Amino acid sequence: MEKSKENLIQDVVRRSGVNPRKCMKCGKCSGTCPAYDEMEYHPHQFVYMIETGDIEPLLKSKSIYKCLTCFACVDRCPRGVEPAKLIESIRLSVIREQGNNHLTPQMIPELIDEEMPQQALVTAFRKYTK
Amino acid sequence: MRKCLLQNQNKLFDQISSFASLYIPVETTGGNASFKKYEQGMVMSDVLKTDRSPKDLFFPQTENLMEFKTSGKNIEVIDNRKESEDFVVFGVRGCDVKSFEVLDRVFLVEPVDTYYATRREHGIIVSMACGRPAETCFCQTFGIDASAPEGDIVCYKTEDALYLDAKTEKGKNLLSKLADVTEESDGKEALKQKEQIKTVLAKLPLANLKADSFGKDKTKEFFDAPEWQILSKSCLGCGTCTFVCPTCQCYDIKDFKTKDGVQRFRCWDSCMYSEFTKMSAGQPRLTQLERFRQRFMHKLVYYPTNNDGLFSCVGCGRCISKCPISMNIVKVMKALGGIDNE
Amino acid sequence: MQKINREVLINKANELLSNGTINRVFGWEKGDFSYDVTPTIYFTADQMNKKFIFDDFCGANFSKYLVAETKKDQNKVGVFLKPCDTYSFNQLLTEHRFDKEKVYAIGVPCDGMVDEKKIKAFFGEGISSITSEGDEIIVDTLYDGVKKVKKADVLQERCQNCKSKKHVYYDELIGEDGEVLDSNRFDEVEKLEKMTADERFAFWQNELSKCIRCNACRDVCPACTCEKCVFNNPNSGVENKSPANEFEEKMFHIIRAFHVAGRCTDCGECSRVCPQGIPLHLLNRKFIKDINSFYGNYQAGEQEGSRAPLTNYTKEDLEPSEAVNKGDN
Amino acid sequence: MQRIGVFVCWCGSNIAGTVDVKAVAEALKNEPGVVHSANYQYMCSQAGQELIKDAIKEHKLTGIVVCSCSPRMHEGTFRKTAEAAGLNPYMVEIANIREQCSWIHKDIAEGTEKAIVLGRTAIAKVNLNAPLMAGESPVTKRALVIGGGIAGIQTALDIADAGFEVDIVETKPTIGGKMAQLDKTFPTLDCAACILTPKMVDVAQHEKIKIYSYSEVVDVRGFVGNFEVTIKKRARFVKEDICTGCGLCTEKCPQKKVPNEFNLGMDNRRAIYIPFAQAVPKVATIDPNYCTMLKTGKCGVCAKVCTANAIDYTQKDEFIDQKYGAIVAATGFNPISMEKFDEFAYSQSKDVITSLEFERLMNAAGPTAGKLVRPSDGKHPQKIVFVQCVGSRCAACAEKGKEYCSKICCMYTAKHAMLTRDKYPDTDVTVFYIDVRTPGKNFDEFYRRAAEEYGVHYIKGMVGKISPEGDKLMVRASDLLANKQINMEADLVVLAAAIEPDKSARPLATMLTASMDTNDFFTEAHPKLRPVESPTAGVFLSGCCQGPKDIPETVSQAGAAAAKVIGLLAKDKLKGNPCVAHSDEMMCNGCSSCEKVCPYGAITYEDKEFRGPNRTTLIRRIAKVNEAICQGCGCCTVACPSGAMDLKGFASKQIMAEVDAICK
Amino acid sequence: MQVNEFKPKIVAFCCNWCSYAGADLAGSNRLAYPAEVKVIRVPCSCRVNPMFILRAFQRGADGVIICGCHPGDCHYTSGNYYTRRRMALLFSMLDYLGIEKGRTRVEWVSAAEGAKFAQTMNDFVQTVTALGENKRLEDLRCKK
Repeated sequence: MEKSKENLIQDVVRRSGVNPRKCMKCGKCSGTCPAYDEMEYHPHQFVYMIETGDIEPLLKSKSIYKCLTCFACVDRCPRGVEPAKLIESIRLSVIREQGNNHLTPQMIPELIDEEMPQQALVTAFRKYTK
Repeated sequence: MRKCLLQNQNKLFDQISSFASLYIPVETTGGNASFKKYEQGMVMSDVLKTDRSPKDLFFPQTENLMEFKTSGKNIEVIDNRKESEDFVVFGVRGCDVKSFEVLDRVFLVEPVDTYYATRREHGIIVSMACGRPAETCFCQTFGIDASAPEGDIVCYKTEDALYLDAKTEKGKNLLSKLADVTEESDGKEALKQKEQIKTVLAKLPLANLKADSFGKDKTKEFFDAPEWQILSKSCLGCGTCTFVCPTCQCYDIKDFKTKDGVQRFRCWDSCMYSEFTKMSAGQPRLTQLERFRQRFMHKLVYYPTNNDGLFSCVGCGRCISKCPISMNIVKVMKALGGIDNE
Repeated sequence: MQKINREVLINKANELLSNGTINRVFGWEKGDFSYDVTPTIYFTADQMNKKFIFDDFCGANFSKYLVAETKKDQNKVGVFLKPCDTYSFNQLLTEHRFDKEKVYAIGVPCDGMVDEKKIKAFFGEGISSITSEGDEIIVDTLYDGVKKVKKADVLQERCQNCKSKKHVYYDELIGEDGEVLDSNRFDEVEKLEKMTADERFAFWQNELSKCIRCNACRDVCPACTCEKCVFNNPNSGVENKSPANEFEEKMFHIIRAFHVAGRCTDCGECSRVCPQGIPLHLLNRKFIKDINSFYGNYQAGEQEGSRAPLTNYTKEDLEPSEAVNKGDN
Repeated sequence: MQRIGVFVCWCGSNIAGTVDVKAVAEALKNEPGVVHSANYQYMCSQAGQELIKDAIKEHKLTGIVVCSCSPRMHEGTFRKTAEAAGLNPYMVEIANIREQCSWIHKDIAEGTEKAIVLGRTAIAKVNLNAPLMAGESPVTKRALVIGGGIAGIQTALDIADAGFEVDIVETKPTIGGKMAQLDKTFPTLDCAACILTPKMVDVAQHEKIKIYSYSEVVDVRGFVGNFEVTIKKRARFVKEDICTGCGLCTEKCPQKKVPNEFNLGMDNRRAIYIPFAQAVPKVATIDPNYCTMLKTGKCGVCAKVCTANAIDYTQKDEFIDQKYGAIVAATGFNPISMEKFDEFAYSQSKDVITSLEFERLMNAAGPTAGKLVRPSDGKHPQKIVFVQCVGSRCAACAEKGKEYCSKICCMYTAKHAMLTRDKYPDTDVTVFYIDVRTPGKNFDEFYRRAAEEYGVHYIKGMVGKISPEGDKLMVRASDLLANKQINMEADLVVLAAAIEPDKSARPLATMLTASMDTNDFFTEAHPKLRPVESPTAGVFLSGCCQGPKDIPETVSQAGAAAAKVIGLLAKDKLKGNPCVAHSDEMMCNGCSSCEKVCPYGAITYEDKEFRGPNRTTLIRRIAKVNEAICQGCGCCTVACPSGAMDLKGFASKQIMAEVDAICK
Repeated sequence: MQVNEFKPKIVAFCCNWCSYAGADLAGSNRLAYPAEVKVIRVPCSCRVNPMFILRAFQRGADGVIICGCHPGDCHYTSGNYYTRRRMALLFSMLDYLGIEKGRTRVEWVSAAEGAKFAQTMNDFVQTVTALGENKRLEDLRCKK
């Protein structure tokens, strides 16, 4: 169990290309995040929790779907940590599990409204579905 | 005259090498050959000219002369010359055979160079007529007949056999030891080949090159010739011509510090080098023009002056094919002799 | 397009000589055979008309001659430079070996020089004449009549692996300039690198044992322009005149290659002139290949004034231990 | 042939315990050149040294080998011993048979054998030693200080007080530097001008100090003790010696719209100006970029009003050559540009300012006469946000920020927050920080006072974005401790911009051949033990050009640099290290390889006439080593392809002889 | 008769400021390393000419090691950076010629690293001992 958790973290880190140890805990990522209030765990926490090995709460948290991948945190991080890539990587390790697609075609009709751009749907599928 | 079928050639070599060291020309890389000590199975090359001449076997590029051993503050002198054994050099071309006459006149006159003398005494030369002379050959210019070389034994190679003809006591002696791998022959085939070679020789591009205007006592005529200026212009001052030349005989004596002493050895030197004959006042020939002139004047004038008109060039043509910038004695002779390559 | 032949070059030289731009010009001179072309210097167009040649055997590079020649007087010297010669020329300028103001460089095109040794390897000794026709070389032999061979097959090694047809320096260019080429010049080096150490040792032992220390490689090398070579200098501690043993054979070539490392333009003259046929370019190319892979691509002579890799560094350079282990992966 | 004496030391039992010293002395007797061999308990003792001296005289020794401890320990001792006995000190070689033999080997046979080899090696070297004489060069007793900020001022004053001439070169029209722009100084809160301006006056009045203001160094030649410097004195179109600094011209000049750089462009000055009231030298300067007279030839108001006739529109740049013995770099710093930090809206809103701008806003002599107002509308800000570490500790993008900590921002931000709350208690002040770093005397107390007594809100977390909304600024940040995102309105935002070395430092370093790090800070000769010296002899470092520093640190470093300069200038002659490179001009190709690897710029080239063959003359380019600059590393000797370059004391032949002796 | 155990000859070039001091420190701390190692003091590792290395092999050395300050710590600011380039190229060339790569080494040893110096020398002697006598770059004359 411990072993597999470690492997999972390694996978997440490797896939993202992020080195969480570069973080100096300034919080600029969270200070800049437009989806902050939607999130249970915030960008800096993602980095910190991965660094300390506390990945399970993140896997279970809805926060991984709240990140808009706007990359504001990536752009502004003074240490080049790139939290969004880390969040993306964690999300991928969740939705790549069997039956873990976060968005199914059946869910689409109820989501559609006048305002919703096509592009958003396509992007959402790419992000939330295996 | 003895005959040895080509299929028995290696038997012949094995036989010789059973009682003496044997050196034969062996092909190294495409079209190149050099004399190597025979070992069973080696193939004799037909390449006309070895890269280096057989001079090496009598006057090697480096040769130990003596050693000094030091212990504490004492010095002991050790003469490391060994009693030399007989050796045979097989396949020496006519020009190269002639080169030994040139070297002998330097090394075997007083004071005799005992290192060279010992080797000459023990060395047996089996010469080889030139089946296919090349365009760079000009031995005829110096009166050498490639169809009838000198040597202890003269050899003709035809399509199926070697024909061996002993010319000296040493040669006869050697040939007598090879009776079981050779058979008696009338030598007609050899004679036929000799004639063939003669016709080819007459057709060579340098066949008409004459050395008549050079020779004994011509120093004043050529020393200040204006041609030297332009001829020497491109000379790089390397020693290629010297080191492939069968007649160049200059050497330097040097000391090498060994572990507990000094090894005194000699090594070839070249008059083309800026460091040649460096004396307390430096090298007397200050520019390449002077060094260049020295080499050719020596071959064509100085040596003949001191040696009854004998030129110290044998027309082997090695310098023609080896000079990095393709300057050579033929070009020098033509330029000084007023022959323009239109 | 105008055909660049001997006449065009003579006319150009004549023009420069007569308008006073130069008072002498380095050029090639034909020899007794088809292939024994000699570098020389011409003072008049008349001399050139008689002896000048521009053909497949004009491999000699005049750059090195300029070091001594430009010091002689205040006049300008003309020189014909093939693309690869211009690299040597530039490298010598970089090292302040002569003043470019005293030279007028005429860039001439080159489609590769023929190696007569290769022709002889094909047809043996006894070559009466060699002419070229398109991409074929016609050889008249003494013994086997007229023979033909593809020019590409008898090009000099350095021309088969030509690195550049581009002139990196000239005052005037005759014909059109070419491009820097992608060559396979490191293939042979790579082949050696892939061998085991024992095989490599045997290979070099065999090659270097042929050395007669005639110094042709050094004396023709445009990078070897030292006032006094360490091998001629009794005070250097390595002076010697002949390879007394295997060690000295190796030492000469290692030191020589090291001394030109980062300065060698890979002109290939060393291998061309070696009377013993030692592939000396494989030593120099090893350094060039290493320099490229360790410190980034660098072509000596490409740019006048460039800083040679051995007189330069970065703080992130690889360690010597990494350098020797690089080939192991 | 040398006459060598060998002296084998027992070092009590340190050596004699594992090395048979008598056997060593006996064995070495037979080495070439050795005429005397002895052993003694303590060679370094008075008696041991006497023994050596006596032997030198008695045996007419020309060289000695001491087999003893490391040369790093007693080489100097034995050199002095030899010198006292009339032998050249560089004819001494040490065979290290203690640290590198007796102490690491236990077996006596093994230790003895190795000691003999080491002795033999040293003998082989001494056989090739030649007496060396340290070159001497005179010292020009004048120092140059480049930069007239507090660092330069302090250095200059200290040097001048010791009695040496000092010149200060300052690019601005006045000395004073950044400190002159500051309002108060932490942690004492005394007024910057009050403590700086008296020093500026001291400088102006000091008979040993000459100020070249509005000037720059354009060329440096020479070497330690003997620098030759060209100073370009830019034309200020006012005769410095005549101008009284009355300021009348600066009031009458019709060109009023020139951004005032002293106030960071927050107000305007005239085309003729005196940067500030206490400027030194207090003379006017015409800004040629704005002066109508200089641009169009029509105006001349200043000339008309000047009662002293000091205006000279025809003035030209002047080049002054001066010799110096030592040079101090004190080029200082600048805040980095905020243009690239879009997220903080610096270029979008006038109410986002840098800390240095804030200093000017708070300064009684500043654009607002010390009234803290918003630059946009002149209103008093109710809520002020300070953002720390803007561009500092920024490893992500070298284009944008700096990887290092700028060191001073924590403290000045605390100062600003405190001063604001002190002057305007109704203002709400928030500081966003990553860490608060206060390692200085009374620093942490100061910071705590800001938080505790003055009620400054310190929030751990970085500001992510600032967006102007109406006349307010929306500040979005994270509060890491509360784990929440903050969206707060502010009236004024102050960015603690990172500091970087002045742009003039890089070209200056090139001229001085002084090394720099990747951030363009000057490198010190040793980071711990020689922090105020550049590796280039005779060049010293003062203030922020070496790294971020606060004022007290700058002043102490300035004093330290001055002490080093005084130490140098106090000498009449400099004795060089005789183990320097030397080029054999007969062999030199002039190829410049050596010059390229020389870390000190000690190698130059000259064209020299040589006798060629046959009575010709050849001109060749050859290398010359300046022995006063060369430090003797020997890098050039390997770069030299012809072997023309060699190193005295460590000559190729000597090293090869050592190799031979070891491998025997 | 007893078979003589092979003891390699090792030449160590040490820069005066770091590695030579490191060697001294190893001595002061009595950290043993084989007596086969003999140190030559040079001002800086950049003083070491490839010719010296070949000379050592010629004269009978079985291994040559160059020690200098760590990159960035050179007393002369940049000397060891040049050493690093020169030796990287030289060693690569020696390897290319088939000379055993274990016979040459560059190691950065600071004045504080006495233990590293001893460790390095122990390790190097071990490597060279395993390689045996230097045959590929030997000059038999120097053994007489």
